Amino acid sequence: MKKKDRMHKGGVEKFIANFGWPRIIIAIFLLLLFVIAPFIGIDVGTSLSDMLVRVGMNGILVLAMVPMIQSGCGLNFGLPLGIIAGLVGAVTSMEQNWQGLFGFGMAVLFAIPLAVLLGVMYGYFINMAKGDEMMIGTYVGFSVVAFMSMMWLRLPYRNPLLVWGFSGTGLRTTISLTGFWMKVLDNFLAIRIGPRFFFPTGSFIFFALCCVLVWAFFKTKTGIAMSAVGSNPQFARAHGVSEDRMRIVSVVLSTVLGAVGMVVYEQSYGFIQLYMGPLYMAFPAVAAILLGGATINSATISNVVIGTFLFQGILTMTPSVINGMLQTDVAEVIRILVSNGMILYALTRKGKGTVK
Amino acid sequence: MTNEKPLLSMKGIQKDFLGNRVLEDINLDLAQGEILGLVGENGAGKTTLMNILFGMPVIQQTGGYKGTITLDGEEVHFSNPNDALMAGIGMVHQEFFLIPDFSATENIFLNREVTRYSLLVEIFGDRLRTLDKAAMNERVVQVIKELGVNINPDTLVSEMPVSYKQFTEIAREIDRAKIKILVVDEPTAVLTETEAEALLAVLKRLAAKGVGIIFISHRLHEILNICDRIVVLRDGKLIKDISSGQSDVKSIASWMVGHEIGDFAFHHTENHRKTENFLSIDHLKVLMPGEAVKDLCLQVHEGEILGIGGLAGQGKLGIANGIMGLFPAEGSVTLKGKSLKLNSPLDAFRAGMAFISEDRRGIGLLLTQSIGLNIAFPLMQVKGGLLKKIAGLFTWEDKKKIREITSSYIERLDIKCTGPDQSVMELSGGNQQKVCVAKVLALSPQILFASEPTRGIDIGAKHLVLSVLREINEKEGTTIIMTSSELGELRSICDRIAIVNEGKIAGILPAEAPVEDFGLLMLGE
Amino acid sequence: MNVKLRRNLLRIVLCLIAVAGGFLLSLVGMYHSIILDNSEFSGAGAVLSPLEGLRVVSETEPVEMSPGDRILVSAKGPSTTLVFEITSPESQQSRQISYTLRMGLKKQFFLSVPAIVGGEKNPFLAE
Amino acid sequence: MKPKYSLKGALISNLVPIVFLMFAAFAVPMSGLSIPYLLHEMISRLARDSLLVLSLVIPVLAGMGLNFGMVLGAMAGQIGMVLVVDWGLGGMPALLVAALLGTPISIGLGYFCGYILNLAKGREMVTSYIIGFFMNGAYQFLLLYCMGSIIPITNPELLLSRGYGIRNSMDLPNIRQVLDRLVSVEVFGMDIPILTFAVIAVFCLFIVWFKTTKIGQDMRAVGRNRAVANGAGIPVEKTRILAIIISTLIACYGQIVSLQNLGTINTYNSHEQVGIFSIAALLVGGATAENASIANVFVGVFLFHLMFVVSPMAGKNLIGDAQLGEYFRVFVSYGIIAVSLLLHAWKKRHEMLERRLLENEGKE
Repeated sequence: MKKKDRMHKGGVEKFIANFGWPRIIIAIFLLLLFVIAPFIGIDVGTSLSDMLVRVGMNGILVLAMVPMIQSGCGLNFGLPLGIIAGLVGAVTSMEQNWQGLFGFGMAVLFAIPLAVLLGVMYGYFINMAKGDEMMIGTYVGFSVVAFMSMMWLRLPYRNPLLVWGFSGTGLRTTISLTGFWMKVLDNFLAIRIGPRFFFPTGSFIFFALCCVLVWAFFKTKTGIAMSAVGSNPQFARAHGVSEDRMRIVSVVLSTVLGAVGMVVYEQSYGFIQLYMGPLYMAFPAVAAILLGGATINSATISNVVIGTFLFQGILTMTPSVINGMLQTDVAEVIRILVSNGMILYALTRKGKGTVK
Repeated sequence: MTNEKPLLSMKGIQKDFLGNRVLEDINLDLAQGEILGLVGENGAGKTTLMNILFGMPVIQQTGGYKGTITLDGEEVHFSNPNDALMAGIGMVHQEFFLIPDFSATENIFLNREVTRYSLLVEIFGDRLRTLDKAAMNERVVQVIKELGVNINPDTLVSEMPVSYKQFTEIAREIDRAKIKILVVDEPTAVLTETEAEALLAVLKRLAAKGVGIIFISHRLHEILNICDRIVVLRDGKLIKDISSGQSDVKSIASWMVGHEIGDFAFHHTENHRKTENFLSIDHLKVLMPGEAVKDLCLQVHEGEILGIGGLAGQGKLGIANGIMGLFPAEGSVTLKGKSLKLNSPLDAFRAGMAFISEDRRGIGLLLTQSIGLNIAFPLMQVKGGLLKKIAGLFTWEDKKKIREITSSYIERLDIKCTGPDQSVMELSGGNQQKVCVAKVLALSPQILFASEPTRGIDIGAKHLVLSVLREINEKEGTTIIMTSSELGELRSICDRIAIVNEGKIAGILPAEAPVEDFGLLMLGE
Repeated sequence: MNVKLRRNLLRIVLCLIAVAGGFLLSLVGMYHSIILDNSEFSGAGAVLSPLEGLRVVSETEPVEMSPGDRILVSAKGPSTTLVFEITSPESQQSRQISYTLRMGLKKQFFLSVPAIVGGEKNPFLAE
Repeated sequence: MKPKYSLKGALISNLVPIVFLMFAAFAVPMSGLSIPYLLHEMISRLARDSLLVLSLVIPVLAGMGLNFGMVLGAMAGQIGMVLVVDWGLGGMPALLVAALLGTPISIGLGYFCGYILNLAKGREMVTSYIIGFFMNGAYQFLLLYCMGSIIPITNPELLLSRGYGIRNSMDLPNIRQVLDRLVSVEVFGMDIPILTFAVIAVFCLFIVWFKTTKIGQDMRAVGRNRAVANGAGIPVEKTRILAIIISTLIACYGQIVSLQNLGTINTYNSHEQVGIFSIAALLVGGATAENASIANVFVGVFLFHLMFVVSPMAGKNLIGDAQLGEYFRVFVSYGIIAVSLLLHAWKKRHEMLERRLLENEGKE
């Protein structure tokens, strides 16, 4: 009897899983928000550009989830490692007072080798802890953020725009990118319609480029082997693919994408937040890809794109609409409930979500 | 045998499983104090019969069974194992149903603990009764004494020798209030000889107390030694029900194996190149759980089809899995005089070997991926085939070539599908197996290990798979090492058949050898 | 009696005891603020003038109240006893008057001291 | 075969506490803090946090790993406290009423958490961690938007200036250390809160006793081997939910004890760190996700807080930067969890391989 119940439940869940109702509900909800918005005095143009800017800003961070999910390492809660690399890249480029696209490019260039290094280390940890990747990832990420907090205080950066004025050492908590490479990508070939609508073309091109690169990677020999490791490690091993190596490669890839994504995020955000700032940055990215329909062990580029649009859409629209309607600022609460609710939903999905 | 009413009587038991008849008209009686030996090859229906007796949920889920079971003169129909336990039927599992970190007492009383009243019971319910360790220990000591063995009730199961674990299981079963029937499934498989003897003595003692025992084993001399009566099952039918005094090892073996020969004529290839020492396996040890290979030596000739047979659990599957690097292996494997690096699937592939796994869905296929990718994957990863360079930088999958090659195999093997892009998950078992075959054909190996290539697939697919194997053996000279539990199938396709018993080669016979000889080798007699 | 019934009854009783206990504890543990006012009181026909030489001695440190003063004292529990000491300026004789206030679960009280001392039945003031 | 007790084995199994002890031995003199001061701090912190850490023991027993969902209990405790403060209760009755209020809330939240964890078997830790975050959203919604609007709050001092929602922090003048001070003994100038320790002892005894009950035994069985337990007819899922409910309840009481010791509530932060710190403390005490004893709790709280108190000062004296020490202790709390989880996962894999080898040999 009990078993039957469970089976029955499994069937319903499977149906819902395939149908992806959270995605549908949230898409309808988002649409509804856009419909309501003009009636309560919210400008749709501004909201739309807000959303687009945020998509360009966060897209690559969400993309950084894909390689690790595909190789069976689960959700990349260790994203802060990539983020740290991105921060170091950015700060190093700024230390030299490099500006514009060049400064941005150099930041990316500095970030990548560090991301590779951190990724390899993280990959070894992940391989040590098969089955517990997500928990380990979270805490390895947290530890590295805390460790880097000590480093920010000590690293020999000297540029007065970056360090605390009175002591001359120790990087500031928040560093403005004004005068360096603030919004260089966003403004690149940007389209402006009317006073309010703004389309960050450069960021989108860059995001699209990264998506294409990742997509292409999964068509190569290594990429195919990586997916095989994720979907059936035994199969991969039986065909001479080293599971551990593939997992490390995927972690490195995820971390590098995280680093690049962070630099893109910074240029669009206009500020660099050091110290404990990056601590929880993995969570929105994780939530976004899950919202896009990914599961713990399968993710596609379309999941990334759809997820980023939906998640960022919700984040921009809900607070302003609810604010407009109730004069209450519930943005934070909604962000917490939506993103963690999404992650919980993915973790409790049966069958498909099982990591062995 | 007495003329009283039997303790247990199963009449006309029939069971269909997904359209296959796995049990047909089984009639079986068990008297009080009788030890009944139940023998049969794997897949003969022993397990299904016992599952029916126990009311295992799997039976209900697959459509129930026909026939009646009478226990103590009353017709019973168990819908779950708990009912069977309550009615006094106990089972000692082949795999221990014990918690390693618990003591003997704790395991014996798992969820049947002797408890004492505590006040909090009134508020929070009976689960807050406290354990009465002393009473439990006392009872355990008594039960153990009854068994005539010497187990300290406080010993952790994880620290016990294997036989003691077995005794613990038996102790648990007989401590249940009114045990009438005890089913022991291959209890001696994991025991040393002295341990086994002790166990048999315990069973005899239990039988003397009036418990009816169904004893399942492959060790025929044990069966002959301990059982009053022997029942032989083959292919779901009851072949023989005979008192043990009237039978001997040889006749039981032949009843078990039967005389049926598959639909194939004997395979006689005259064109063996017969290169001696083409592939020589020396002192191979494979740590494959449940199919361990222990110090096995085997010579394979070039161009032959060598069959590997034997009962389940004896290690026949371990050979291919070990050589192909899927499970940790030791020893030496030499191919044409060159030593093969063990524990490395890639090296095995590069040496020209390929493998059709017995675990089709687990190891053989990427279920969620397309047929094309499944067929192309080994070729791509092992030989770097089906790839193209883009701008001289990236090696990319060659979609066009993959489609071509997949289509050709779909045609050649008659894979029923919507096209190369259909996901393997959606195919039937037989067609999945054909994909596995296509996968290895694409590699054009020198040596092909085929483990249970026809298990669980329909007749049509079976024929096709076997004829493809024979075809590549004849036309391309591929040496095939085929492992199968079906002796008939092996005899129909192989040149020679090696029988594995307890992790070693028990003997190699030509396919035409009499069936009894194979049976005896399988049973290690 | 059936075991299940007995236990369920017991459980219900315990739950009730817990609720009642919570209520009692709330009575015992609640802090109330009492505002004492020493100004002219006009109630039920009589007009009582503020008291001279008034001290509230029930507090840990006695507080002196001049006419027109208002002080806030806090008290815990279901009831409290306020003790006033009135020293007549002429005779320097002092008398003590104690007043027991039943507070229940009400949090604030506004009392007129002249009314209490004058034995008024309803010494409560409206805010 | 008898288990071997060797010095090496003892050292290895207690590696984490030993490393922390060594660290403390180095950092205590560096910090320049006096031993009496540290001792006083430690006693106060043991009284404050032991109960919270103790709440983690039962889920470990049931094989559910470290229950990050204990923050749900902390939230329940805090909701109880907020209401009690609003009603103007003080003293011991206030604590008891808060506990009474927290009890049903904890049971509800614990049931919810346990139910979800049953859907995510094998991933309990990360799931309970996310449940903590998720419920934190619900908690904020409740306190920030519902209290004072839907749920009546009479005391305007508790509310934000906008008229609803609880303030970020509130003082507990009538509740501050009432439990600690009710019965306390002065030893060498230090107040030892006897009653608080008595409460903690009662819960320790409860856990010890609990292990000897039928349900405790069932929990151990479920924790060791779910399949066998299920086969033996133990209601596995129900047992697991119960383990989480008990954990949530103890965490609720623990948070109440901890808040009375602190004397203030940081409405939106107090509970957040509780999970991380408690788990780190338990791990520092030498526990793992599979094994936790009461001794681990106390050793852990002591060492973890010693490190916590000492490291900023040590950092300042060593490098001249207190901020660095501040970050160092954050690093250590996260790092210790990461390393323990890593070691644990690694050990689990090795044990599995070893078992496989043993099984094979057994058959030979």
